[in-house]
Amino acid sequence: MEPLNIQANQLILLRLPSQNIKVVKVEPGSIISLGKFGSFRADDIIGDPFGFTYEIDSGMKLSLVDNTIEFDEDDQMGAEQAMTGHKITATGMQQLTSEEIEALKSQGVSGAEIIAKVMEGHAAFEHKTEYSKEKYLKRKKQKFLQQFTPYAIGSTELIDIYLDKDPTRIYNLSPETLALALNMGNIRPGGNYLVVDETPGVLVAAILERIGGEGTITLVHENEHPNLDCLKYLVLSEEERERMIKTINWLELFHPEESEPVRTKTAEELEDLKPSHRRQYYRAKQREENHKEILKRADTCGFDALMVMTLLDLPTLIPQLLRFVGGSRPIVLYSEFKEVLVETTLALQKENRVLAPTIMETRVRKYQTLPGRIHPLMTSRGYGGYLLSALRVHPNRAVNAVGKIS
Amino acid sequence: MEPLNIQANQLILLRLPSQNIKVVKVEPGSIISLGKFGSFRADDIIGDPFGFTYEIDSGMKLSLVDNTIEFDEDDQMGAEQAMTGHKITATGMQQLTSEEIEALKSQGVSGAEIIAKVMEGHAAFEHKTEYSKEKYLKRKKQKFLQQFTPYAIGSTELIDIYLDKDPTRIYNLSPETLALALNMGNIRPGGNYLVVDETPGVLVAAILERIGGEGTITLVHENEHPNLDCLKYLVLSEEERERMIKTINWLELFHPEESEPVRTKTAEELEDLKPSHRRQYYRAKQREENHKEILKRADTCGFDALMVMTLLDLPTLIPQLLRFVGGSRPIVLYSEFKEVLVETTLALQKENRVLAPTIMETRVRKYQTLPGRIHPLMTSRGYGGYLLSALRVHPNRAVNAVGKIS
Amino acid sequence: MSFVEDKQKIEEGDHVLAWMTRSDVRPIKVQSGELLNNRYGPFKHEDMVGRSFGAQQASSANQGFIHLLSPTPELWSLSLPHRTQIIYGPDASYIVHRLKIRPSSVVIEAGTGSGALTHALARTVSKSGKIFTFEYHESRCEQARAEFESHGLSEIVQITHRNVCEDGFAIDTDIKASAVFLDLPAPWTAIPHLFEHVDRSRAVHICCFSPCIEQVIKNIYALQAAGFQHIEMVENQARRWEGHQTMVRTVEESMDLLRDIRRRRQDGMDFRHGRVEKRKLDNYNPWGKGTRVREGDEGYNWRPVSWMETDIKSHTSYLTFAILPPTSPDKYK
Amino acid sequence: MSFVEDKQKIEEGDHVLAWMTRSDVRPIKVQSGELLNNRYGPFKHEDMVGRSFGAQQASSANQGFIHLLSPTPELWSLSLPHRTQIIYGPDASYIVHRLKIRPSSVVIEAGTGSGALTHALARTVSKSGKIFTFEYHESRCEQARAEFESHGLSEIVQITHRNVCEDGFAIDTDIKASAVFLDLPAPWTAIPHLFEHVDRSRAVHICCFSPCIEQVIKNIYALQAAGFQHIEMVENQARRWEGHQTMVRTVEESMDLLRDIRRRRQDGMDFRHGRVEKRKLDNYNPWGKGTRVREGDEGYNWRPVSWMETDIKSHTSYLTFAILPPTSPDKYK
Repeated sequence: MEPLNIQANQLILLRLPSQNIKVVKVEPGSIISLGKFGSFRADDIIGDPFGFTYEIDSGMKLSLVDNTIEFDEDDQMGAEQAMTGHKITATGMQQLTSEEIEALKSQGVSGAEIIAKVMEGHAAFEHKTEYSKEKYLKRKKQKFLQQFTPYAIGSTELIDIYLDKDPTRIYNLSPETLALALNMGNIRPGGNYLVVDETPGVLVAAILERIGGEGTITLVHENEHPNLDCLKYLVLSEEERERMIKTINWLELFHPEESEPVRTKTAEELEDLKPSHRRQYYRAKQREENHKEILKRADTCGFDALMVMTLLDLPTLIPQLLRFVGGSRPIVLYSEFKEVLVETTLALQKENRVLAPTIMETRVRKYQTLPGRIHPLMTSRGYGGYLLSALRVHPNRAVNAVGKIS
Repeated sequence: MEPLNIQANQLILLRLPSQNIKVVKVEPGSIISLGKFGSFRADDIIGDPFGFTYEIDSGMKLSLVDNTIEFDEDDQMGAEQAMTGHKITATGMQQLTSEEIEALKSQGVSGAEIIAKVMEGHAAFEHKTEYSKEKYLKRKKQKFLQQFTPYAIGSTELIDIYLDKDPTRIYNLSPETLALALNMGNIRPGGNYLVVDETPGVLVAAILERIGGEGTITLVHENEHPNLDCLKYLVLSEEERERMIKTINWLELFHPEESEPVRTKTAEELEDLKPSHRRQYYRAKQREENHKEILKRADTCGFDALMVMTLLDLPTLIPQLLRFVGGSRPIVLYSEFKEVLVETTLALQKENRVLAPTIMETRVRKYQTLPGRIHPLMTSRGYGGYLLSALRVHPNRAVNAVGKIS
Repeated sequence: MSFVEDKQKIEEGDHVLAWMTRSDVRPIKVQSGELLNNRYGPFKHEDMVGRSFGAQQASSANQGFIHLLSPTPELWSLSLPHRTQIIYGPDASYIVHRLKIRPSSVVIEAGTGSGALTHALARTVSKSGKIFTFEYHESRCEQARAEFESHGLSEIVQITHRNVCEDGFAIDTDIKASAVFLDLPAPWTAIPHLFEHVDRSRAVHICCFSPCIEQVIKNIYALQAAGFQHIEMVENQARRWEGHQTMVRTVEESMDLLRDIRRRRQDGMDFRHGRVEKRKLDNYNPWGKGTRVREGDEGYNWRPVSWMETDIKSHTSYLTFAILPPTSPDKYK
Repeated sequence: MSFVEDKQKIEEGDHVLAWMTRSDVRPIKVQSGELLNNRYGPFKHEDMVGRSFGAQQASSANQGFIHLLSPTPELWSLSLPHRTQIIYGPDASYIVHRLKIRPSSVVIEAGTGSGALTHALARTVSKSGKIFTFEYHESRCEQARAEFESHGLSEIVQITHRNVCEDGFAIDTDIKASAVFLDLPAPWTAIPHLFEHVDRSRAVHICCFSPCIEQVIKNIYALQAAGFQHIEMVENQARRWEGHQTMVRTVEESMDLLRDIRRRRQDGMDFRHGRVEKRKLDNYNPWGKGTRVREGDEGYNWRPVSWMETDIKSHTSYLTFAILPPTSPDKYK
C-alpha cells in the first residue's frame, strides 16, 4: 500500500517547516506550489525514495537537506558542550534589513544560512528570555526555510490530514490512540475483523495497513453506503479493496430476515441484461453472499476482534455485537469522551461475556530538543480520545450457578 | 499556628529516608522510636528550629545532616561533569557481608558512608540497567540511613498524614489540588468563607492557615456535630477556634424556621443553674447568635467564597447554596470524580447566577534528580481530584429579557 | 476597590474587571464620563457606579452584556498585558503552597516579569507581609511598579530595578525572607547572593522556575553546593474542561432510518437518498456547524460529557524546590 | 496455539494464558496430567482440552474459576517473568506505529530485555517479516530464546547474544532493516554501528528508548552527528480507569436525618446518637470497608464515575525518534 518511491500521479503529503502539511498529486509535468515556501517541478521528485527533505533553491532547483533537526545555531557544538548550555555571542552586527535578506535569497543563500545571519545580527538575542527566544526562532524559521519533506500517505498521515482540516471528522482521534487500538485489537495478517468506523475510513485504513493484504475487514455502516473517503489517499487496487473490505449495514446485520433475497436470474435472463445491469446483478449477488458469510461467522467461530469508532450509543450497541466476537478475542472501542466508555463499561459488567473492561488513555507529549534548551512543547492540542479495551469470554453456566466467587 | 521552633508536647511530623512519615508528640523526657531507623531523645530537639535533618548516631546522639539531596555517589562532581553522566568505578572489592555492615554501623559509620561502601563493593553495579540500579539504591538507602526531619504540621502535612493512613478520609485530595482551591477561592486575611468540609477538617485547616487569624469560616455540617478531628494536630487555642470557626448544620441553614429558639433565661434562673449548665446555656445562645449572623450575611452581602468538599450530591446542592455567596465571589467545589463536576456544571449552566464554570485538574509530577540520572518518578499515586471553579454573578433581568446574546 | 480588600458595591475610582469572555477580560478604573467599548457597543462607566460587583451590565445599545467583576490575582492574570510568559493559577498556587507562604510572610521574587505571581503572593502575605520583587528589564519594571501602585499594593510589594544575578538583593531595607522565588534565565547565578537576605533563624524555602531541563541541572547543582536540602524538582500538569452534553443516538433509530429508506424505495417513491440521510445527520451534529438541534434540547436523550480545552499548556516550567536549613546552633558544632 | 495464528479450540500442547486477575495471569502449556494450582485449588489441564479459548473454567473443587485465554503480546506482557523493565502497551504500540512497522518489515531490536516488545513487533511483521534482536546479558538472552521458540516465533525472531555497543550488529544473515529500536544504557554508542545493517535505499526509522534526560541529550547529538533527520523526542503518558458507580445522596436526605434526630430527642426517647448516624454512614460507604450497600444496588441512585488506577506508571522512558534518509542518488551529488 505504501510504495517506497514517489510514483507518478500518487497523492502524497508534504511537511513544511511551518509544521503545515499539504496533500499534493504528483502529476508528471506539473509544477507544485507551496505558496510562500516556493514551487518545484513534480518530475524532479518522481522516482525518488521517500525520506528526503528537499530545499528549493533559486530557479526551482531542488537540493537535499543534510540535516533537518529543528534549526539550531549550535550545530557545531559537541554533545558535552551542548549539555552545558550555550550562549549566543553578540557580534555587534546590525540587524539585516528586509532588502538585505531578499538580496541574500536571490543569491541562492539557503534559508538556514539566512537565519544564522539574522540571528548573529540580532544583538539583543542573548538578553532575551527563553520564552521570547523561542517565539523569535520559530517565527524566523517559518519565514525563511523553503524546505519540504514528502511522505507516502498511511494511517499516520491520514490522521494528520484530518486533524488539519477537520478534527471532528475523526472525533479528535490521536495517532497514539489509534496505534494503541491496533495493538489492543491484536490486528495482524490473516485476521478477520468486525469494524464499525464512522470516520471517513481512518480506522479501516489503519487495519488494512496491519493486515498487509491477508485477512478481511467487515465494516458495519449506518447509512446505505459506507463512507470510505480516505481510501482514495492510499495506493489500493479495486481488487484488493473488494477482497479485503466487506460491508454490511446495521439492519442487514441485526435483521437479515428483513432483507429481500436477490432473485436468482437464469442464464437466459442474464444474457438479456445490459452489461451494466449484469454487473449490478453480480454485485448484488456477491453482496448477498458476503452477508451470508458474515452472519455464518457470527454463528461459528466469531470475528478476531471488534473495533469500534462511532457516535452511536455504545452502552446499548456493544452488548448486541458481542455474539459476533470470537472467544478470547479483543473488543476495542474508541470514544472522544471518557464518560461514554464509563457507561459502556457498566453495561458490559452487567453480563459476564467480557473480561476486564478497562478504559485507557495515551497521550504523547512532544519535546523541543534544541541542545541546551530541552523542554516539553509549551502548548499542544487537547483531546485524543479514550479506548475501552476488553476480551470476549464464554461464561460457564456451572461456574456462575455457584455464584460469583471472586 | 505553625511555630518556628519545636515546642514541648507539640504534635510534629517526621519524614524518614524511606519516604515514610510518622506523627509524634514531643513529650519532654521521652524517647521517640523510629523503629528500624533508630530512637532519639525528645529533649534533644525541643527548642530547635524546624528545618534540620538529623542523623541518629550511636548512643542516640543526634547530629545535623549537611546535605540531604537524594543519596548520591556523585556529590563531589561539578555540574558540568554531572551533566555528562557518570560511571561508578568498579573497584573489584568484594561485596560487604551483613556482618561487616553491622560492624561498621556499631563503629558509628554513617548510613551514607555505608551505602557508598556497599556500592563500591557491588562490582556488577556498573553493568546494571538504570531500572535495576535505582531499585537497588532505593532499597539500600531505605535500609541504612538513620535520619529524620521534623516538620510543623500544616495543611501540607495533614494531607500527607491522611494520604498515608486513609486517603478516602480526604477523598484522595492532593496537595496541589488543595493549593489551587485556596487560590481560586481568593482566600486571604479578613475574608468570611462558607465552607462545606466533610473531611476531618483538612479544608478548614488550610483556610485557617491562609486567613492568619483574621476572618471567619462558616462550616456547614451534615451530622449533629462537625468532624474537625484534624485540628488537634494544629497549634490553635480554644479562643482562636471559636472566634474563627462558626458551625451550622444543613437543617439550621436551609430551614431555620424549624429550629426551636433557645428560651432566654432570667438573671435569676441563670443564678440557679449549675456552672456547667450555665456554660451550656451560654453556648447555645452563642450558637443561636452565630446562626442569626450567618443567615443575615446570606441576605446582605453574602460570603466571600463558597468552598465545598462533600460527597453530598453537588448538582442539586450547589444551586441551593448560591444565594449565600456574594457578588463576584468565587465558588470552588472539589470532587474526586470529574463526572460529578460535569453534572454540576450542567446544573449551574441552567441558570445565570454563575459565570464561566470550569473544571480544573492539577497534577504535580515529581522527578528523580540524581545528577546524570534525571527523570520523572517511574510510578506515582493515581487520583488527586478535580475542582469546579466559577464566580457568583448577579443576572440583570433587563439584559436577559432581551434573550441570550452571546 | 483594590486587590487587598473585598467590597460589595462599585464606586467611582474602583478597579473593575469587565468580563466578556475568558479570553477577553478588560481591566478598567471606573471614571464617570469614560466608556468601555467592545463589539457589543459602548458601556458607560457611570452606569457601573452603585452596582454590585458581579452585576451583569447591558451595553448602552442593549446589544450585549459584560459582567463587572471584582479584581483577584486569578482574574488579573487573564486580563494583564503579557510582558513575559505568565505564571498561571496552577503553578502560582502550588508555589505559594510549597514555599509555605502565609499571611505576614516575607518573600523575595526575581524577576517580576508580568507580575501575575506577584499579585498572588501579595494576596497571601497580605498587609502584614512583604514581597521584595526584582526586575532587570527597566521598562517592565516601571510598568509593574505602576500596576502595583494602581492596585493598592505598594504597601505590600516593593519592586527594585536590578540584575540580581550580578548585583544581588541588597536594598535600603533589611530583607529577611522566609521564601524565595527565582524566575530568571540563570537562577544558579543568583543563589549565592541570597544568604544575607534570608532569615537564617528558620527554614527558608526556595523555588527556581526554569523552562529547560539543562537549567534545572544547574539549579540543582547550585542549590546543593549552597547547602540547600530536600531538593525536589516537579512539573505541574494542569488541564481544564467544560461540561457539555452529547446526544444519545441508538442503533435502533439508525435501523429505523434504513427501514424507511428501504420502504420508500420499494414503494417506488421518488426517493431522494441524499435528503433523508442529510436531515438525520444534521439533527445529530453536536459540533455546532449547521446544527439545528441545540445541545440539551428537549425531545432527545443527552449524556453529560467533558470537553478538554483545545489548547493546553503542556509545559510551563520545571519547578525546583529546596529548603535552606537554619544556621546550626552551637550545640551541634 | 502459538502467538502467530488465531485458533478457536484448545488442544493438547497449546499455549494458554490462565487469567485469575489482571495481576495474576499465568502462562501454561496444556499437558494432560498437569495441574495449575492457585488459591481456588487445582485446575486440570485435561479439562481445558476441547474448550473454546475464552472459556471460563471452574477449579476441580468448584471454588473459583479462571479464564482460558489465547496468548497475545499484550496478555503475555501481564504474565511474563520480569527480567528488566517491561515495555508496556502504550509505548509498544506507539513505537510500532512511529517506526512504520508493517507486515514483512525487517526490524533491529537491542536489547531484547524481557521480550515484551519483541512479541509485539513479531505480531506486526508476521511470518513475512523478521526481527533481529540482540541481548548482551547471556542468561536473559537464553531465557528469551527459549520463550520465542516455545511461542512459535523462531521463524520470525532471531536473537543474538551480543553487546552491540562494542561489537555491532553483524551476524551470519545480511540484515537490511527499515526500523531500529534501541533500549540500551548508551544507545549513542550503538548508532555508529548501524549503517551497514539498515536498508539505505529507503528511509530508516529509529527509536532510542532511554529513561534519563541526560541519555536523551546524548542520543540526540549522536543521531544528528550520524545524519539522522526529523529528530523528535516524546514521552507517552498513559492512564487507565475502571468504570464504577457512586451513590447520589441529597442534602434533603441529610436534613431528614437531622429532623429525625431532633424529633427523637424532643420525644425524650432514649436516643442513641451514635447508632443512627452510624447506620446512615454505613449505607453510604462506597469504598468497600464494612459496606452493606453494594455498588449499584437497587433502591439507591447511582452516578457513573471513573476510578483512575491507583498506581500509575508516571514515567516509562523518553522516546527519541529519527529518520535516516536514503543514500543520495547521483542526481543530487
